Amino acid sequence: MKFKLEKRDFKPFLQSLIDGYDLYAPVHLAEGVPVYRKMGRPDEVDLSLLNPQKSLKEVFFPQDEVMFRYEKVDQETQMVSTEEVKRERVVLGARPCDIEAISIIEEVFSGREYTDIYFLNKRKATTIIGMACHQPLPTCFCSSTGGGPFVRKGSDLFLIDLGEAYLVEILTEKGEAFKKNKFFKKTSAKNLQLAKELEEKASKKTDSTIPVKGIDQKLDQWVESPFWDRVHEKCISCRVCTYLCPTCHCFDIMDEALNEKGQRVRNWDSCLSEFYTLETSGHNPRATCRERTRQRLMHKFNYFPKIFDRIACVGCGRCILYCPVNFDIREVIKEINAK
Amino acid sequence: MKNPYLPIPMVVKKASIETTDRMLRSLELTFRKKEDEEAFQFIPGQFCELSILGKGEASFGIASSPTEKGSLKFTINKAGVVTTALHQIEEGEEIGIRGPLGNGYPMDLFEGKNLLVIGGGFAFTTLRSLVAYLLHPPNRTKVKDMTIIYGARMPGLLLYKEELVEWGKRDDLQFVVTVDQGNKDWKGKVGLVPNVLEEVAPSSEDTYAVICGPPIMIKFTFPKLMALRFPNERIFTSLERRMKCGIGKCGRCNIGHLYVCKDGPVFSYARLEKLPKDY
Amino acid sequence: MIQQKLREIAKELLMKKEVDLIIGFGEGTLPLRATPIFVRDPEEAERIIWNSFCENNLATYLHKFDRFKVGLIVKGCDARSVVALNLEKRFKNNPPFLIGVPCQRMVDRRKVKKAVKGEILKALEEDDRIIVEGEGFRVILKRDDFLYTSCQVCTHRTPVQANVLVDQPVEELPLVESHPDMDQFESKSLEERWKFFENEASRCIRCYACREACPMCYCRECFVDSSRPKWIEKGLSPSDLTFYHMVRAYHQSGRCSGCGSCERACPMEIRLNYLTQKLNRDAKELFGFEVGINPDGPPPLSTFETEDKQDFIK
Amino acid sequence: MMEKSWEPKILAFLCNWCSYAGADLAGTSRIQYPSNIRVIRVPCSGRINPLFILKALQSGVDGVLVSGCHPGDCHYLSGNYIGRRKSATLKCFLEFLGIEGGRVQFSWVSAAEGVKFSRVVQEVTEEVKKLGPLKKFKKSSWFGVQSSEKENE
Repeated sequence: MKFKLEKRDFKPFLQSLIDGYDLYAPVHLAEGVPVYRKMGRPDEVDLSLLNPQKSLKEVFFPQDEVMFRYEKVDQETQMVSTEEVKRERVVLGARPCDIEAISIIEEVFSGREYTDIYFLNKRKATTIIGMACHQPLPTCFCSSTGGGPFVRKGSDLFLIDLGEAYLVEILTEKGEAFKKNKFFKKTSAKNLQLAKELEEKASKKTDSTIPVKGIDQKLDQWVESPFWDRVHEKCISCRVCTYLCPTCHCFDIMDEALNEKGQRVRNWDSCLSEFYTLETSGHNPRATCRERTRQRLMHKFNYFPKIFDRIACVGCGRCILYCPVNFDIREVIKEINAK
Repeated sequence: MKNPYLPIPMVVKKASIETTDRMLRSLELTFRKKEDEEAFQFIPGQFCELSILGKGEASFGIASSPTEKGSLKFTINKAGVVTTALHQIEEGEEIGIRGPLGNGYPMDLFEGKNLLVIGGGFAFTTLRSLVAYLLHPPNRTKVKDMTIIYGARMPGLLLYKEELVEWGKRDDLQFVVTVDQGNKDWKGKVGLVPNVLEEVAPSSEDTYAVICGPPIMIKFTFPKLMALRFPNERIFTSLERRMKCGIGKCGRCNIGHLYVCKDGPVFSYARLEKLPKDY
Repeated sequence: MIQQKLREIAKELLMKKEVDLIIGFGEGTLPLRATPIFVRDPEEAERIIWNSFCENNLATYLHKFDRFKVGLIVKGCDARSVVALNLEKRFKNNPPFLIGVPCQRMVDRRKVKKAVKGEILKALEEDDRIIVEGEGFRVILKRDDFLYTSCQVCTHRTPVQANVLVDQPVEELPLVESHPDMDQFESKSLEERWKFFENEASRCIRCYACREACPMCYCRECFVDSSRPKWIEKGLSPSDLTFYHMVRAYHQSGRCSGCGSCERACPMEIRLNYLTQKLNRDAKELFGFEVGINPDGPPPLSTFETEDKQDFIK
Repeated sequence: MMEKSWEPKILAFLCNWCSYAGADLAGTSRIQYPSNIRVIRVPCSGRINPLFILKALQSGVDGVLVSGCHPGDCHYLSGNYIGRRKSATLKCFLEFLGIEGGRVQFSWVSAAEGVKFSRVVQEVTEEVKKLGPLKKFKKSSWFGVQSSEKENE
């Protein structure tokens, strides 16, 4: 089912979303620093932005998330869990790569034995309005990892920017709920043709030559390779790549206490941090940057595929773009493939 | 859907210092709610996350046996923030607990076989659970010959001393306690675990070995087991790693594609052999 | 020219085995970027480059490679960091061999990106111009208009200390007299100043790139990682974010070379330089100390004069 | 907004050898001083890591006083001189960031100066009182707020 959403109707359309849902959309925190935020007003939303610095995972798996609050009264402790999602949510303007990444995180958090209810509740309560990516960056390689700038998978609705209007595609049952939105108008064959052209153009732009295929099996033989002795050299052990990565999902659980009250919080954590695996005894199974860099790459391209049969990288290019020292994961993949 | 991150309340029934250096303390916990007690079914080798609200959570192997109904026992080495708090907590106070987590010892494999248990230092906790479980009257017949070797650095550092005496008196198992360094009151064996193993030399035929202890002990005991012709598939150990969630989500305890919390903590050496040496 | 000389020197040092490895810059994988490289083989010295995008302070790698004899390619600011580290006795065993480059100042890639509409696919440097190209555009920019602010105020572009200089010292004059961010900031009211700081810090994602990029942040355990005592929570509450940035900056008191690496590393574009610039200015005004200029004597906060200012003490 | 009954909380780091004894003397001599201060005894004013001061402010105090021996009198010869440099830079830095310098105070009080100790505490309390409660980066004002729940405004 396809509709047209005029750009002049865009603000009122957003308002209609805000009225009915918690709306998450990209906004500028500062010039050149877009992120997803819960929107109070429609005028801040800007869909012309680049893919936000912090990925979509933040909406489902916030960087700091209260798991429960507690209060001690006499000898007993009362706990209030915060897993409940009170209002249905809509994410607007997410790119295909980020949406794909959510399904990767979902693999882990849905689990067979244990379910991460905090993530899953949010995922269930959220309708994703994806958006076609017209201008993939030179760092984008989603086409290499099985995605593409116009891939609809995971989106409930999908927007394509046609210039004067958006083409709206309704793709799932969840998306059906929106078909009566009064700002969705009938679309024309011309628009559909235009969308098709845009799709072809964009698809050519992303790099589909990164040899990701078969890398998981190749890496089986690489655990003790001297390759790891050199590849980590330039890494300064910051966490930019892991925090900005849409698929990285490691976290830490901490208690924050204030007198008799407190909360248990989970915060993003990173395998590149020395303290991530440091045991209280002082022993650290991943003691140097070499093992930690290996862990990051092996997890994405070998450990994760072993369990879930897909790599944990969607080719969004954030880790390349924002790395302080220009560590380029594409180069690493190529190097592995070449050997 | 159940929230796997929410601890259930338990109460400290009994707390006691185990060792003369006062670094190891055992806590016996009882369930606050009947339904929690009924839902809590475990096998030896599994662990729990204990939490002191405001301080955090840490993982500990269950030291009591499933046959000891009504309570759970943990032995805690004082090292970090949570363990220090667990050393300070008093009887009657509340503790949060999540579990049982992970996989226990493969009891089905052990069934009808001989069992060799080797423990060192305070890693003896889950082995105690295993031994106590098998020594529980109807369970003793589950395995054939039992040999237990337990070592500590000094006599004062041995855990569960009263029980050790009891076990020593039994004639349905071979039980050897050893210390690296004796003192004037120590009448038992003096010697390092690997050497004692060599001396005791249990047959590997139809026998499973379970070994838990400090890395240095494992390092030297392992070759002795090899010499006794124990195949890797029949040697089991329980690994320790820094853990947070305990359910295979938070990511830090992986060795290769396996998570110590979810896929372990009990592993056979045959399995460990195939993994990166990240431990 | 500089590039050629760097390669020659690197090659010679490696051939004579005077150093185990050279840390310098190689071709980046993105336009407007260079990337740190680690050269061990004399033949590989050909990979070393020099241009206006060599923005990292390579002195930060000296901690990671402290068991090696390192030949380090340094700009003025990087050399000052090495001097400051030396004052803190960081190089007892393996003092680095400094290959100094009189610095032409570095180009702020974000400023360039923001000045150009469309995605930059290629960037070239020609004399005093930066030429950027993308789909359907080619723009020529004046290099000096796009320098990092930390470079604009730099007065020691030629390394004060180096085992070898690859070129003649450059004329030492700042492009702008004082730090523009700081002046603008200081003219504001107390409340406005706090608001600005809090707003900048609010974008922080606790990736600690600012800390890791900085050669002076080498504590074995940073206060943010310490669990006993736990100084700070790990979340994103404004309280913790401001606390982190206050303490991180303050730890640089009398130690910061002003290289600007912290700000360059930040993926969220948080303004960080003005904080350490302020501390540097204070160190100069209060104790007459300039970081990285004087190769002997203790750092200013590890020493004292009986005549130090004390009118603020009751 | 501000409650009338509001009284500032002030944390005082007193050096073991002079200021703590000075406070003691004030006590034994029955010299009154405001009860707003909470004392932490430290070996030397040079021991004060500015992190302590910032942490105290974050944790909920409205002002911090660091007091040590007079110049030349330090039990460890130069601790107070070193402390003086740290104090000077910290005070400038806080002002620069936008936190009133009056919230962080320093004094020299010897073991014989019970009267001075009382005066210093009075002055500091008055000054902090004028500044009102510190809200800027107090942890408790943010406690229980989840960043992801905040709306973009």
